[in-house]
Amino acid sequence: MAAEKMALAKAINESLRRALESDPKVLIMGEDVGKLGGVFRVTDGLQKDFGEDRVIDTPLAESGIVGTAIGLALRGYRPVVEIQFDGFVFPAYDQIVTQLAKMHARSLGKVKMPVVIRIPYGGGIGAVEHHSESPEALFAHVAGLKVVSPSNAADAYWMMQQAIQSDDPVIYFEPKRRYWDKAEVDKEAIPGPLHAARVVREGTDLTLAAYGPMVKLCQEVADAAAEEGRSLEVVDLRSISPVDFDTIQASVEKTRRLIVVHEAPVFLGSGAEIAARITERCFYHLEAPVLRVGGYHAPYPPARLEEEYLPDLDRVLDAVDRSLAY
Amino acid sequence: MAAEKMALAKAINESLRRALESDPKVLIMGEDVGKLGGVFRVTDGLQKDFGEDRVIDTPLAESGIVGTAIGLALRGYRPVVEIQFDGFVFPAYDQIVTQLAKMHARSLGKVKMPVVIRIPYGGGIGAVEHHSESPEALFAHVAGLKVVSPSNAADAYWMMQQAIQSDDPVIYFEPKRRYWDKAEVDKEAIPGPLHAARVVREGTDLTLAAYGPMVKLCQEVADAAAEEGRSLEVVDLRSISPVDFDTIQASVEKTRRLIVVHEAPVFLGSGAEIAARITERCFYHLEAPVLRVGGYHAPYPPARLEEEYLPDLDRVLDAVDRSLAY
Amino acid sequence: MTESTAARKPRRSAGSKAAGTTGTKAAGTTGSKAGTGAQRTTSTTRTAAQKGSETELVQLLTPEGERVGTAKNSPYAEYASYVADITPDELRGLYRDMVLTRRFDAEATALQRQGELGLWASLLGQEAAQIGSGRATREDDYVFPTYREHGVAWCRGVDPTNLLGMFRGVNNGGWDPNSNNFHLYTIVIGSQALHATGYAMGITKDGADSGVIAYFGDGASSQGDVSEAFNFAAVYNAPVVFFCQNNQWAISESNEKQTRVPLYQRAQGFGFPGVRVDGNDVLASLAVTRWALDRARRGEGPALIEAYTYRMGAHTTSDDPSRYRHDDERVAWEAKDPILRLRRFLESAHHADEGFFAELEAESETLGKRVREVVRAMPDPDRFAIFEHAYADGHALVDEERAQFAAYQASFADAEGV
Amino acid sequence: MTESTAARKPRRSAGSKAAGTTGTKAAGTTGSKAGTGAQRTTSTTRTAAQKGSETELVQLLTPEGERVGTAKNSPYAEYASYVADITPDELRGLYRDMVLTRRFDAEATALQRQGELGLWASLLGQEAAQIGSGRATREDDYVFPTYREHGVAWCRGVDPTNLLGMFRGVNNGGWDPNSNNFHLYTIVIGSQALHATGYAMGITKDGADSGVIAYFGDGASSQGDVSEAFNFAAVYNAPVVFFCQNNQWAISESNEKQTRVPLYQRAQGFGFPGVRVDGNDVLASLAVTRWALDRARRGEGPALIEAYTYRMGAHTTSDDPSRYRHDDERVAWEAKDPILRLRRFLESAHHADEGFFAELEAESETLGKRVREVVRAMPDPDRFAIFEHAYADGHALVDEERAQFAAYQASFADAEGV
Ligand SMILES: Cc1ncc(C[n+]2csc(CCOP(=O)(O)OP(=O)(O)O)c2C)c(N)n1
Ligand SMILES: Cc1ncc(C[n+]2csc(CCOP(=O)(O)OP(=O)(O)O)c2C)c(N)n1
Ligand SMILES: [Mg+2]
Ligand SMILES: [Mg+2]
Repeated sequence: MAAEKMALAKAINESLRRALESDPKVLIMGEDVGKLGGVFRVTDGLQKDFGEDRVIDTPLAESGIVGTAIGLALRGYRPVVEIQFDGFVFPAYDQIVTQLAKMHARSLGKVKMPVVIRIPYGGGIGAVEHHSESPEALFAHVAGLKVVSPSNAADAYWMMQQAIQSDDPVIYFEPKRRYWDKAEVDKEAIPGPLHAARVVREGTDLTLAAYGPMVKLCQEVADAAAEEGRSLEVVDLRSISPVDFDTIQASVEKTRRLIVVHEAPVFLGSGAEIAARITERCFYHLEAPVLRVGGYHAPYPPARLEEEYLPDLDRVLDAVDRSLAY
Repeated sequence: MAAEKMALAKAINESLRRALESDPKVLIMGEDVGKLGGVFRVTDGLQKDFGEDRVIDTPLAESGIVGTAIGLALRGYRPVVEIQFDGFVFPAYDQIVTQLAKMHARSLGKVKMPVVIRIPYGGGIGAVEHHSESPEALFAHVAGLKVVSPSNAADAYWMMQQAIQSDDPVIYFEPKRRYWDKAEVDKEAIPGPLHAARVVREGTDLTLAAYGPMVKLCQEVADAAAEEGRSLEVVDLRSISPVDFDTIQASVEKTRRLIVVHEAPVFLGSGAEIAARITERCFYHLEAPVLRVGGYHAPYPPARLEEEYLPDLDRVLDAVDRSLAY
Repeated sequence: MTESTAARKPRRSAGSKAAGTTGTKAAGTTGSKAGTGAQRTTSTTRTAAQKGSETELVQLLTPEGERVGTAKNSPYAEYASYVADITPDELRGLYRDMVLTRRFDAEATALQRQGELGLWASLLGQEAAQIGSGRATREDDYVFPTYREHGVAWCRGVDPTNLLGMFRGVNNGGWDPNSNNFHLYTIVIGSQALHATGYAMGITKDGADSGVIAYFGDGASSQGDVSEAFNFAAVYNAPVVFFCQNNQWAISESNEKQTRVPLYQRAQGFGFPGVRVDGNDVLASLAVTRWALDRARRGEGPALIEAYTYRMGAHTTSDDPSRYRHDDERVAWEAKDPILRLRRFLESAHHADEGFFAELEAESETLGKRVREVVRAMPDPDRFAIFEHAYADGHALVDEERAQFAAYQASFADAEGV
Repeated sequence: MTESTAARKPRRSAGSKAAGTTGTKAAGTTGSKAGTGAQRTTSTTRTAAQKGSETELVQLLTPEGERVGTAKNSPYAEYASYVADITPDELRGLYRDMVLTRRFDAEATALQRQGELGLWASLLGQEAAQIGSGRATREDDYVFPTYREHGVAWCRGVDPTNLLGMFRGVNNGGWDPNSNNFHLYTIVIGSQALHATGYAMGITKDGADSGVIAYFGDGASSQGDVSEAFNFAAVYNAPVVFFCQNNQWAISESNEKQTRVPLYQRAQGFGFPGVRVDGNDVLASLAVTRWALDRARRGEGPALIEAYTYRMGAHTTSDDPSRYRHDDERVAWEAKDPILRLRRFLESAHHADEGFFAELEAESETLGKRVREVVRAMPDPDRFAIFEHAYADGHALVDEERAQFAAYQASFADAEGV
């Protein structure tokens, strides 16, 4: 077995390294991705080994980064773009939504857009404004994009490989508060499809669905609930667009109850779509409405309040109680 | 009675005129809003009467327009910004999401942001790419913004008055394919709250909820269904953030069935949130899952296909059949 | 021309109107030099922007059809050298390109009137800027157009009828960009400037020696994306030529609403040269673009060309220019017509005879006829095309919705008993 | 300094390295003049960008503490005139401002180390640029900072402890911008340049004669928003001064990654003057900013000031500059320290005695102590603050969620039997 224990950030780093090694068309672009290795060191050492032509420190202009990445993709490159923090993707939003997402359809399939946009996202690290947001729904609503988020190092490694190999643009949300969490990564394992959800814990009483940073929380919730004699199933969605509804549906048909957990605001967050669609699919199975635990409809608060804002063990357990009370 | 029959575009024009007349701090800004009166003539004649200092043709830069509008608001002005078409709001998205929406909270309430952003939106006019989109969910998910869309001339008039008077930023989506639809506008009526939904047709068998351009369609659907002996209630949401869930809930508790109709893609469209929340609120009342009729998860198609893409009478009636079949 | 009060009027009337000629230059090293005064700078640059006087233009063919600028001591000699040995045959070729492009354009406008197209964006008046620059490109160069570059498309060998699909509403521009190295039309103003820059960065990485040309309008120059493209191109020394057709109008807004100084000057602040060329002069447009592409291919980085021209018609067929501009402006520009001046030259230099013109007239007719026929025969797309190319590798939600759509369609077939 | 290979290397080695001195200027009217050649232009501008030589700076006080540039024939005489009659008292005031600002900054850094702040963005080394420009503002002027303008805040009379809230994580910058006409810190790079421009447009509309100053960094200059702000300011002739502190670094990226030419030149392409000033020279910074604000207030429109300075410390307390720059660079800049040079001048001119310096030292200590105490006593915000200011006029969803939140909180109280 080639498995090796490593932190999530390191797993992405190694995955990028592998891509740079195996395909000369792969490029890394972004602010401070070179000598600094990115503010989270995800690109650490890559410029040193692959040169400034392939690991490119760009001007401080996100629209420019994504716009030139589109041009490079048109020329046959496969750029992997880093956005430094979630809150700084918006200057690039126009290029992502009106150009990157639509180019393939606009050209009737003649042009491919193999661009990966890496976005460290989410809260829990005590940062200042714009450094803790979860804007994934704003991308998932947009056709032409694929949106994924790994929850652990092994997925981080493999999903990055798959994202880079995809001929569609992939928005790759990195759970920044889990960057330092370690897990076994088997670099020779043959991974399942990029967009498949995975049942990470089996249970019979209720299903918790989450992705990225909230998967770990949901596992902790399941542990806590088990102590109270409740058997929770945890589904790691892994992909936010598309969502693997079949896997959720199978789980809900068994447990008859579903709670979706994400850091993003509940209102029009991914949980809304999951609730709506699973309710359609499982109308006669559900014993309680699909509940959602997430951020509030307010700007992400200052760091000293983020624990109040973010879903935590108690809030999810509270939702579990409410669901089971139906 | 001061009621007067006028087209929806004209009603907005008159409402803007009234605002310019009554408050010297109100400004109109945008591309071609001056002599041309905007590509839809919504600002027709305003520059002539109020001058170039108050009705401002701006450089072709949406981020610049919204960014300077923010600065003008900080100086005490109340800018009403026109984005020429739905698909061109994205260059301004960063300013809207990271600045306009958050400034009030960031300043702990010290700074108000009375900025209205007018966006002609939606399809059905046979236009080229980027001219027919419905991006409202991308704004409704963002805290700090209010999002509204009138369905008729009277609402268009009054909701614009209220939007301009609001100390919060309001994204005002104008149903462009209804610009030429006429209705009575009573300029002396005292309107209800900006965010209240309205039951525009009473019924007992099923509720249709819609806003903007789809309200008229839903009324036609109700007519057609009535011929088949089905009594549909139609709710005009008017506001997309916040949504008036109380009014929808009251309707659904009566009809026990709900279909949400919008042009925007169904996946993570406003209907997702309405479905999720109404299911929570009315879990024991619903006899069928909340259904949604909207656009597909694909880039808005070329004009010759838009009739296939957009909700129409048949598609909504089909959903009515499906709902009633539960 | 319309003038923006807001832009013109100093908040205090005194002092800021003194004349001067060194305006922007004074700011060249450390701002306007002490003593020469800031006030001068302001009013000067303003004046320059408003005049855009002929003398600033690179011109090689006058409106009267006279070849100029060829003298060794001409300020434009370097550009002129790029067309010094142009042959009569090539000149006739340029003329033919312009005439056929104009004819195609007129046909498209007519087809819109007849309801065959939903919209048309005419290039009338901009033929020289487009044919001159388009003919300067090499086969391995890559072109990023906006939505009005029908003449450039012609030069790249794109079948003109391919351009009509998006205006008819059957696709969003579905030609293969790589067949002719002519990218799709881009409607979101300014976006393509960054794509062009990225593409050019890729050329550099490949060690290739082709160039890229990005088209955009005077209005587009205001977009942040265009400035970012200028900066990326400069920083990476990318082989990209920015070709701004300043046709004086962005829909209803004249130049003064977009910029305080002539647009070609924008380049300088990013560290590469900018040139204003007479965009109604096909020779000058050809020469300056060859110069710019040549230096780009040699690894000397980007350049900005401002082709000073005029949108003779409406912005698009949906537009009504009488609401914002006077007809005499158009009339004045008609005297500088790009086709007429080359014809005058061809005739006076005896480079073309009656037979040539007659033959071209016939060719024009044939082209018009073909365009009409092709457009009228253009089928509506299959309804499933909605889902067809949303993704390259597939997407479960699209599959699900396509299946629902198919079932829904089938329900009609059932109902109709098919 | 780190150099970008991508930016430097021409794709073909030949031809593009010839020397020259007229670079950008050649492009001034219609691109580089024919004959003088494009190759020259390229390599020249490049060289200028890399050198950023001292001679281009407006300097009125040398690192050795000598007052210069006051001679009538000095190229900087006009700027110098703005500080010609500065009094010893005022000079001591500037010195005091810089010393106290630095002390405050050091205290904040220490507080971060002690865990009292989550983060700190130090202004170490940039005191002269900030105090000089800040002291040039009038009470009715308006300041739009980025996140590092602690010295400017000081000049505006903002209580320095107010700046610490966002770095401690108790708010997002909750001072009242209108109390001192000092806007909130803005983290999204470049955004505030547009706000400043809009605000300045409003001043014009009001017929007022105050000015606006917008701060941003060298990195920020690359953002499209900053270019759009330049253009709007020029088109509307808005009374805004763009003050770019070029501290040589944008986190780990040196100037060459951002721009091909010195940043002050950017202004010219938009039609207003740009000046590079020695940002470690408080007198020159004061003079040039006074000049720029003065002309703005007179209705002469925007100006760009590039204050050439150095970020002596890390980007923020989270940063580790040893990963990307050599220590000798910082050492070299230490010789140009802004505080030291004014002290030298004050001493040699006998404008300040030991007593002054001793008193200031004591004042510094008191300030440090007060800052420490205030920060440590800063309470965490009430948890309901999450919902407090999301909207000015209320929002039903916020009300609903606040109520749910309250009920949820109350459930603990119940559980705990409170
Ligand atoms: C981002 C964006 N905003 C607005 C528009 C609407 N629009 C289409 S063309 C146009 C004017 C463009 O003017 P210019 O760049 O001078 O090009 P021209 O049409 O004159 O060739 C505008 C405002 C758009 N297409 N994209
Ligand atoms: C839009 C955006 N992108 C990225 C960042 C992350 N970031 C914070 S500071 C910084 C560098 C800024 O450099 P500069 O403008 O030179 O200012 P300085 O920090 O040197 O004062 C970056 C990239 C940000 N805050 N905003
Ligand atoms: Mg134009
Ligand atoms: Mg910097």
